[in-house]
Parts: sequence; structure tokens; C-alpha cells
Amino acid sequence: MDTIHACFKEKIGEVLLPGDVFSFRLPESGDGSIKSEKIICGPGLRRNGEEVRVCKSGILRHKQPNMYWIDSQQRRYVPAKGESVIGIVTTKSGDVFKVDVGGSEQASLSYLAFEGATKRNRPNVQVGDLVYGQFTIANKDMEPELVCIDSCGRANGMGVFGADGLLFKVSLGLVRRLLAPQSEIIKDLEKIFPFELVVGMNGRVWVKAKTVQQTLIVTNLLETSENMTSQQRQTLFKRVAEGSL
Amino acid sequence: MTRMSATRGLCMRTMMELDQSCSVLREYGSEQSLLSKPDGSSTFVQGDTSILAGVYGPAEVKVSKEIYDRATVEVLIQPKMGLPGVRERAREQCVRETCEAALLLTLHPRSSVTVVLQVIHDDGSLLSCCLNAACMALMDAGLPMSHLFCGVTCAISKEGQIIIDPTARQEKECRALLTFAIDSAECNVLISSTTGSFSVQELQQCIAISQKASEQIFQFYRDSVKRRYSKIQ
Amino acid sequence: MAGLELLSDQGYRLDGRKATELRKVQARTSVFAQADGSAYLEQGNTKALAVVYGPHETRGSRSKSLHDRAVINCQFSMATFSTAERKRRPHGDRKSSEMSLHLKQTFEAAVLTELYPRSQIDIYVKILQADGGNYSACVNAATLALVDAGIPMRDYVCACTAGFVEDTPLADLCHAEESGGGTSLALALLPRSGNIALLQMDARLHQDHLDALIEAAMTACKGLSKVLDDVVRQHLEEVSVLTRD
Amino acid sequence: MRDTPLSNCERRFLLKAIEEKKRLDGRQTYDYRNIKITFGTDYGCCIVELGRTRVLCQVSCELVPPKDSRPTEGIMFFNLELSPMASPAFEPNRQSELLVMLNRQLERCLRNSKCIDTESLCVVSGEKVWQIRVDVHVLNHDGNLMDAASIAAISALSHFRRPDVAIQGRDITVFSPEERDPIPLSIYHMPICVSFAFFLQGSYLLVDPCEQEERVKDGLLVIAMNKHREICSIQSSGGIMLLKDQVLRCSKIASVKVSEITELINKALENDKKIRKEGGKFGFAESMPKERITTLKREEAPVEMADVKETANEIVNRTETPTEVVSSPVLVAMGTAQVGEGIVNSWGLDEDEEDEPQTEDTKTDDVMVISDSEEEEVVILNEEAQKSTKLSKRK
Amino acid sequence: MAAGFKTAEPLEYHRSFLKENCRPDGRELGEFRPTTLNTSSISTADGSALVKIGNTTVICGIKAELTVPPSDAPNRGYIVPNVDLPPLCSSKFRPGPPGEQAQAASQFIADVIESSDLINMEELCIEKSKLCWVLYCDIMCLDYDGNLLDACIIVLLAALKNAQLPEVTINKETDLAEADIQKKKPLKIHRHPVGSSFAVFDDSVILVDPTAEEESLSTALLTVVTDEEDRLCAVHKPGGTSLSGEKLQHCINRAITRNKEIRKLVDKVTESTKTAK
Repeated sequence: MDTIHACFKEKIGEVLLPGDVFSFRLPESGDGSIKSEKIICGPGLRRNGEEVRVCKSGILRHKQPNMYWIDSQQRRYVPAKGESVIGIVTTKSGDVFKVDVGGSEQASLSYLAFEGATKRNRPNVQVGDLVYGQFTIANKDMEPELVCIDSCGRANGMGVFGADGLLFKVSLGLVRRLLAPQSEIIKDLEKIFPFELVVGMNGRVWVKAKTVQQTLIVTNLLETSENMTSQQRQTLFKRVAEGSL
Repeated sequence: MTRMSATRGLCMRTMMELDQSCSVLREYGSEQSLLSKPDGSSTFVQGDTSILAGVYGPAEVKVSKEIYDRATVEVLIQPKMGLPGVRERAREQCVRETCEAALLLTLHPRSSVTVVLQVIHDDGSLLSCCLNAACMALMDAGLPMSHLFCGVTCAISKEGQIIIDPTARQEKECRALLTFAIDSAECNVLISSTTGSFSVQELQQCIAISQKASEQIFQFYRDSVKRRYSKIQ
Repeated sequence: MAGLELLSDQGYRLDGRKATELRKVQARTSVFAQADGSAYLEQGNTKALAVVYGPHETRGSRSKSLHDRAVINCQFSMATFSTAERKRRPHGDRKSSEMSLHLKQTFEAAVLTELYPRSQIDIYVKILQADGGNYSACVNAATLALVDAGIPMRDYVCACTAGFVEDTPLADLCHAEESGGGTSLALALLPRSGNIALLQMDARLHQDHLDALIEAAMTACKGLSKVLDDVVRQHLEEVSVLTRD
Repeated sequence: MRDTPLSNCERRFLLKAIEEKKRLDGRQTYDYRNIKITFGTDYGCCIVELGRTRVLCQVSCELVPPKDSRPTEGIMFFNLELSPMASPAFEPNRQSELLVMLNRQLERCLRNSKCIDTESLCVVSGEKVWQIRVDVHVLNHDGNLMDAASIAAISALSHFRRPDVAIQGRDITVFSPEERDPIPLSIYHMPICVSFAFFLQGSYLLVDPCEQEERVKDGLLVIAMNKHREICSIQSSGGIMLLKDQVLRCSKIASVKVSEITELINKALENDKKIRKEGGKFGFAESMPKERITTLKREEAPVEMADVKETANEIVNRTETPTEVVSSPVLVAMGTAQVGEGIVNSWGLDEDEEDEPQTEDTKTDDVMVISDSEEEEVVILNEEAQKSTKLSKRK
Repeated sequence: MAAGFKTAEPLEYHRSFLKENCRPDGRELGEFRPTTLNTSSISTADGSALVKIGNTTVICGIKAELTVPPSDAPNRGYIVPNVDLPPLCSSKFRPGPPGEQAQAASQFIADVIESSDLINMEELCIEKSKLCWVLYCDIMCLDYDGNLLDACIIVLLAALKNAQLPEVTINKETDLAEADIQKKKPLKIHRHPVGSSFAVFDDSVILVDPTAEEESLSTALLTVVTDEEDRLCAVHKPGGTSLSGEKLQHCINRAITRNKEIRKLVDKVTESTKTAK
């Protein structure tokens, strides 16, 4: 009776294109023998009556128990609530900062949404500074809103950063791979030399290593690992490690 | 130059025409994500005809063009020589409305989707090549779409022979030229743009052929996306 | 170029000047009352008028203003009667737009813009009669107008053209010499430091001659700076005599 | 659309890297990015890639009357377009400072340097000359558009061939490429622009700046040169202070770069010529990098047409055939007739009347209703109007 | 109440009618609005006509001028159609250069003229590479209420049938063209293309001859142009939702019937003007 799961499960890891359909019969109501199943459709999947349609090209992914989504190599970011991003402050107006996050609209960030900020004690933020923040409001009909504090009012790693180091852009797919717990790319990279790394869900990555040269190496390695198998990557990293040490 | 390639194509075709029931799509290919600036880009090559497409979106929209409940789609076709004219405007309208029908625009209200198509070389079937390039670029940009689309051009020669994916020379010599856009969900006709006169029978035959050809192009889309994701596990 | 001999065997040019000789320069400042600064300058038969307004608040869109320095806005135009054939578009064509851009860049280098953040300085220059060296006449006139407006600058900006005929550099070209299609170099100089604010060269010249040509133009600019200095001093004397009374 | 703003962090890092003589992509100070020149199937068409910067150039020609001041010279026209594809900051049809700068520099580099023999483009003195039009389209902006555009323009000009013409009396015959081989332009020399970006008040300079480097630069010096070490144009911009020695040093570097690039262009031209001669495959389709995973190509593919006719027939037959019965038009007045029944247009009718159902049988006396609303538009002589009514009744 | 419903939920309002297989203005789905044709409307033009389809009103004036044939086709004259949508015909058009719809319509009309062989262009040529007619067909919309393309094709056809050109000869001695204003003859019209437009509602219901409101609410538009031999001159569908071959065939069949209807209309009007003379 695993109707819905079954048709999804056989496609996990496969490449799907917009317009592909998973059709299933809805369990008839009132029939006690079929338990209503739930699946959660993530990005790239949309329910349309008795079917689920794919609307982005990419690989079908699954997470226990019942989450499915399409993993795609998009470049343009669309804000989503709860995601952490790297923004660039573009203007100060009234009591908010306008922050470029790479979406279709600038996000607003209140002066008070920083740890320890009060009406009197305003945070020291300049135009062009980088902020790491989290979306509290992000939907298609409203201006997105960022905060740099968690629900307890703590910075928790968020706020203004990046006095030095380098900011660059990669695809959203690569960012997700970097942010995955136990990311192999980062593990491999850490073996070469130590560095600081901030990764925003919006495809922006900030890197700082001991020297300019090392920062550039890390940047270039991350950019090239986009289209590499893990094997290719490891051999490349090894060569760099041997060469630079 | 063009003469040579045309004759080459012609030889190929006359051989095929002996069969009388066969027609060929020219050699075709595509490259995705080849430009660094746009959110999505692709080239589509059909024989010598070649189009480069770049897509930005969902991005900021001008206040004057903002629509409160969906994204604004703009399509620009840049000719290789001179400035765009009325013919380009008509093509832009076709491509724009096809994109509008395929994209799920209500998911990104008050934003813009801009598709820029640059003609690299015109050797026939230009509109269908524009459509194919636009579709690949939209896919590359990861914009939500309800279905894919592709373009197929058919020419009807003076003898009544249907030639699929004609070259510029064949287009010039033909009696009628029909371009269709076919959707991937039901294989129905999204766009029909014709010149010259033809019978009802011929129209329906061309539609049927285009639907057949579209299957190959959709398979090509799938193969190229598969190839692209082949290194990610 | 074939018909005309630009440099005679005796070393004289078309208008009887020696190779390094400048045309006669006459100038007056404060020619208009309503402007903050103005100047009229004749360099041979080339006549230019420059008017300066500002520094004042930025006009038009707010977004143009810079938070750390003043914006310089230049507009170059040529009177419809200034050339042999009537000019249909006094400004707005490619050449005039480029000239405006060059003037802007020249004065951005010379004016101490950082003293006036969030403000704007307008420089309007008009060529009344064109006989070669339009750019240099404009720069020289605008410099006088800026001095007249009391806007602080690093130094005078002096500009002059130079050409190259039969291995000899010619200073300060007139229209006949320019239109022949030979080499023509326009240079704006801050004479005291020897810094070049703008350099532009047209038509072919062998690399080995570049040094000599630039040197000739620089010498000519230095010569011009003396003339400009005299004009300013004379004007100040006149004014101070008047105010003393 | 707005371009992504430059953060203070990037600015500081870039300047620091420049001070340490390091560049983002690992290049040395005087290194160019990879240059790739590919020619299209048309003559005079090429794409130049300079790193990730990409431009397309097409040369075309047309017979036009010459300029009054130069009756025996052909006309060179340059137009560079910043396609909105190249960067979100580029708006269509806007004269930005960058656009003016690039167009003028291109004109100066290629027209004022007299690299093309314009007199050979004259067909009939004072009446017809060739106008050579050079269209440059920027497809992707990753810095140093000037150099890419100049390389593309001179490559395309060298590749271009114009149709041959014959003059007989006052008639000019233009031959198609099949009739007579087209003729290449006579090019005296090949000027190429080399851009130098200056940083930190002119104390550091870089060749071929990428877009990020351009965004933190103080100023730019563009030197156009040919391989004979002749300078064709110099242009400084951006309000920087230069010293004479810097200019001379740049001109020395430029001469080295120019000879390298010229060689590259010549090699590409020769290669293209060779392939054309041998009848091999050429054009952009051939230059697609097949080894990339983002690229896929398909050979010519037959489309099965066997059952197409049956399908078409089936569709045509399945639907009902058009009716032969057609409602006849009604002549309202001389030169005016109407077809169709049901509602009447709302002209001259009150709102209330509109709601009333129309039940008249049109074929007989609909005329009265119509003529009521039409009479103002069409002047009808009474006599004729009656005649026309009769006519319609007879039908 | 109904008016309020119509303004607030125009789509729902239309759907409720379509459910009953009729339309808000009382028509059936496959029914055209009454079409009125008047010719010789403008005496200063060489040929003119006015067409009304329901409220949609277009007028066409043809001006013939003598010119040199284009160098790439020295034995042919040419026709320059232009569709103007001035702000007076609807609030949705703005003054200024022609908008996208007007440009697309002009291009479509030009394509129809070219595809249908309406007029043999060679007959417009008077002397090879020297002199030919150019017909400027300016079509102006006076009231816009949908279905512009159908109206444009009818008005163009009627105006061309109405047009009279003076006889022109080239004087051998002076090499100048001489027009004989007294001797005027009509143009030879080879084909009679007639268009039928359709609107697709909610991806499924097909309406014929849509009004402006129906056009704006529909998901796709289709125009089929046929000639008297039931051949197709254009099947123009500039995007929108997709249609199957069968649906398209239905539309074509409707268009063929419409062609007969309009041909009779045009013939009748032409006949009436002839008899008047």
C-alpha cells in the first residue's frame, strides 16, 4: 500500500526535468484500510490535484522519512524563511538597512536586530559591509526581512563580519553540498591548510586563510569543485597540498 | 561557404528523399551555463543556425512593468547586424508568450524574468532555434516551469514534399514554411507561425511530424541535463 | 595630407609659427555675473567659454550623490556656427558625449572633490569657434572658471595638443594641421607635479617617437600654465585694486 | 536591473592582493587571460573569448552614396552594443558612459588609424561606395571589453569578404558569391587595444583587468598599437594621475602584447582558411567544446514519417466537415452590407436596450434596425436605399 | 449585482456563462458578432473600406504611389501595410511609437499578403527596374473590442477590391511617367483570404471572435486565415496554452465556413457599388 512512496522511491537519484509527473491515486476517504500517507514536497516539486509535477531540472533527493526535493544547480537565489545568507549592506534608510542578498528584492534589516543593539546603542554598520543573517520573513508577496540575532537575542555567529578575507559566488547547488553535515569537500580542503569559511544559502561564500595566496587557492579550489567527481577533486587537492607545502 | 554547407545538406537530403517517407533533423547540439553573468544561459545549434540565450530572473523589476500577482517576462531578440525591427518584435512576442505559458510566474510576483536571445548565425529554422535555446536557458536558470517546450520548423517544397528543419536555402525555395512550438506534457501545439499557403492535410501532417520530432528534442534535453548532473552524486 | 606641407624646409608651419611655438592665448575670467565662476579663452582662433556652478546640492536623482566626495558634472557643446559646416546637433552625439566625459575625468583628477561630500560641481563649456585643439581650449577655460569660482584644486590643469611631422614634434596644432589625419596628441597636465590628468592620441606614430611627442606637449602645457597664471594674477590685482578703494 | 554591489571586503582584499602582486585567477601582472577566436560560417563573423568575457562581431557591407567631403572614399561604421545579456547593469537602448567610451575608442582605434584602405571601397566616385558596417555585441561582461572588442573587430574585418562588382556605364552589377569569388578588404595594419588598469593612485598597474579588478581601479589607460610598434591611439580615462615614464613603460608592454595577439589572430585566420579550402567542417557549431559535461551534440537524426499521413487524415476526418450552409449577407445601403445575426453593436443604443434579447430574424427585416444606427455614418440617398432593400429581399 | 460580479471576478463571471455554453453578450461559442462592411468610405484614398465586427471598427485607406522597384526584385511592385492602434480606440493604448501589438499586427498582415498571393506583385510593376506601384495600406483601428486581426484582413481585402489605379505609361521621348487620371481600372485580386480568430478559455473552451475582454482573460489566441479554395494562408498562434491537432482542425473548419460568409459579404458590397455606377 506504499503507492506514493513507491513511485518516488524508484526515481531517487535520477535526473528529472520540468513536466515530469508522479501520478497517484488519492486514498479514498472513508476507507479505513488505507492509511493516509504524507509526503513533503520540497523545492522543485509541486502538487497539482492527483499528481506531483516536477518544475525544475535536477536530481530527485530523499530524506527520511518522507521528504523529497529536486537538487538543482541554480544560480539565482530566492529567499526562504529560516535560511542564513550573506548580505551586502547597500543603504541606510530610517531605522533599517537595505541588504542585497542576490534575490529579486533587497531585504531589510532593522538596526535593532543585532545583539545588544538598542535605540541608543546603534550597531556600527557601514554601506558595503557584509552581514550574516537569517530570514524571519521571506515569502513571495512581502519584502524579505533579515535579522542578525536568534530567538534568544544572541548573535549566535550572525552579524557584521569580513574585515578581510574574500567573498565570491558559487552555484546554489554547491552551497548546499558545502553546508551538508560532514561535507566531503570541506573535509578534503581542511587537510591542505587551515582557513575560516562562511557559507550563505544564497550562493555567497567568504573565505579567509593565513595569507592572500592561500585565500586565493581555497577560493579557486572551491570554484572548480563545482563540476568534479569526488575522485577528481581528491587528486587535485592532493596535488595542491603537495605543491604548496 | 554557406553554399558549400548547403549543398552538403542537400546531398544528404536527396539521399533520404529517395525513401519519400523520411526527413532528417540537422545535426544539433547545445551548451548550457556557458556565460558567467546571466542566471542561466545556453547556445542551441541546428546545423549552421545558432542562437545564444541568456536569462536573468527572478530579478528586480522596474516599477512601471511590475505586475502584482506574477512575474513580468521580457524577451529580447538581438539581430546580428543592425537594430531589431518589426520582424524581431513579432518573434519576440511568440517566444515571450510561449515562455509565459511554460513558466510558473505566479510563484515570483513583482519580479522580472528577462530572456535575451542573440542570433549568432541564421541558416534557416531561426524561430524554432530561438525557442529551443530559450527553453534550455530557462532550465539552466532553474526557473519553475510546468512543462518544457521546443520548436520545430517544417517547409513544404513546391512539389509538396515536407522538409523538416530546413536550411535558409530550402526556406527560400519552399512554398510554405510552418513553425510550431510543442509542449512536453501533451505534445500539443503552443505556437503556430506560418507563411505561404498550404492545405489542411499538409498542416496536419506537419503537426504530426513536428510532434514526432519534438520527442527527439525532448529526449535531447533530458540527455543533456543528465550529462550535466553526471558528476554529482 | 599630401597637398599641404605642414612644415617647410625652413622649419616654419602653415601659420608661420616655429615647431614648438604656441598660438596666442588671450583669456579673461569673471565674464558673467550670475555664474559662480566663468572664463573666456582664445587659443589662436579657437574660442571657448566656460561656466562653473557650485559646489551645490546634488540635483536630480539622489542616488547620484557620493557620500565621500563631490560629483563633477560636465557638459560640452559646440555652437552651431562654430565650424565650417553648420553643426546640426550642438551636443549629445558620440563625439560631444565623449568630450564631456573626458572633461569630467580630467577635473575629477584635479579638483579636491573630497572636500565637498554629497555635493555637485557643474562645468559647462561651449566652443564658439573651432580651429583645432578644442579639448585643450576647453580644459584651459574651465580651469580659469574653476579658479574664478574659488574651488580648490591640486594645481592648474593645462592642456595642449602636439603633432608629429617629419620627426619633429609640433606644439599646439591648428585645425588645418589636425584635419590632415596626422598624429595628434592631447594632453592635460598638472604642471607642478608633472602628473598627466588625461592623455589621448590619434593616428599612427612609431613607439620610439612617443617620448619626444609627450615631452613636447608637456613643455607646451607648462608654457600655457604661465599664461593662465598671469591671467589669474592680473584679474586678482584688478579686483583687489577695486576692493581697496 | 541592478548589478550586485561590491562589498568593502572584496575591495580591501583585491587591493591587498594587487599590492602583493597576486591576482584572483593566479595570473601575473602583465598576463592576458586565455584568448580564443572562432569564426562563423559567414565571412566577417567571429566570437572572441577573453577569459569569461565574450564578444561577437559581424562585418557587413552595403552600397551607399559617399559623404560629400570624401567622394572617393568608402565609409566605415562602427557600432558596439552592450547587450543586456552581458550584465544585469546594461539596459537596452541606453547611452551610458561606458558605451560612449567603447564606441569612440573603437572608432579611433580602427578608423582614425587608417588601417583599412577606404579608397579601394569606392565603386563610382561621388555616387556609390561601400559602407562597411562593424557590429560588435558584448555577450558576457567579465572586464576588459575594449581589448576583446578591438580583437574581435580587426579579426572580423580581416576575415570579411565583400561581393565583387562590375561597372558598365551607369549600371552596377553586384555578383553573388556563386558567380564571382568575394573580395577581402585591403588591410594595411592591425591595430589592437591593450588596456592597463591603475590602482592606488597609479602606483600599481595590471594588464587585462577582469570585472572585479575594474571595479576597484582608479583609472584606465588604453593603448592601441600594431605589430610594427606603431601607436594608433592612446586614451587615458578615469581621472588618474599618470607620469610620462608610466606611459612609456605601458607602451613597451603593449608592443609585446600586441605582437602576441596579432600572431594569434593570424593563426586563427589561417586555420579557418585552411579548413575552408579543404572543405572541412567550420563555424561555431564545430567549436563547441564537446568534452564539457554541459555540452551535448546529436548527429543528424531521421524523423519517422511513415504513419504521419494516416494520423493527419484521421484528424481531418474525425472532425466534422465545414457546413456548406452559410448565412447570406444583407445589403444595408449602397456599398454597405452586414453579415451575422444576434446582437447588434452598442453604438447609438442605450444601456437598457442592450439587455433586451434580440429576436429579429435577420434575413428579412434586420435592415431597419441597422439602418437606424448606421444612417449617420453612411450618407444614403433615399431612392437608392429603397432599391437596396428590394435587392436584399430578392435574395 | 451582475455588474459588480463582472468587475470583481471577471474570469468567474465568464466561466459561469461558458458553463451554459453561451457568452455574456448572448452569443454562442461558435458565433461571430455581426460584421458590417462599407466601401469607398474615404474619397481621398485610392481605395478604402470600413469594417465593423461588433464594436470593433477598423478603417483602411489605400494610397498608391509611383516609385522605383527594389533592386532585388526589379519586376515587382510592393505593398506596405501598416496597422495603427491609436489611443483613441482603447484606453489600453498609449500615444507614441507603435506598441508591440500594433507592430505584431502589421507584420502579420504583411505575412498574409505575402502568403496568400492576394495580388500578383508583378502586375504592380509598370516598367522593369524603372517604375512600379507601391500601395500604402494604412489600417487604423477606430474602436477596439477584440478580434483586430480578422477585421484588418477583411478591411484590407475590401479596400484592395475597391481600389482604382490610373493607367500609367512611360513617355518614350521624355522618359517621364504619364498618368491618365480618366482611365482608372481596379486591381486584380487573385485570392480572397479571410481570417477567423479564436480564444482559448481555461485551456479547454474555444470561443470564436473574442471581444477585448475575452481576449484579455483567455489563455491563448489563434487566428486561421483561409482562401476560397479552402487552403490555409496562415495559422497564427503566438503562444499561450497548447492546442491539440483535433482542436485546431475544429477551428479550421469553422474558419472555412466563415470564409464563405465573408466572401459573399464582400462580393455583395462590391456588386452593389458596381450596379450603382
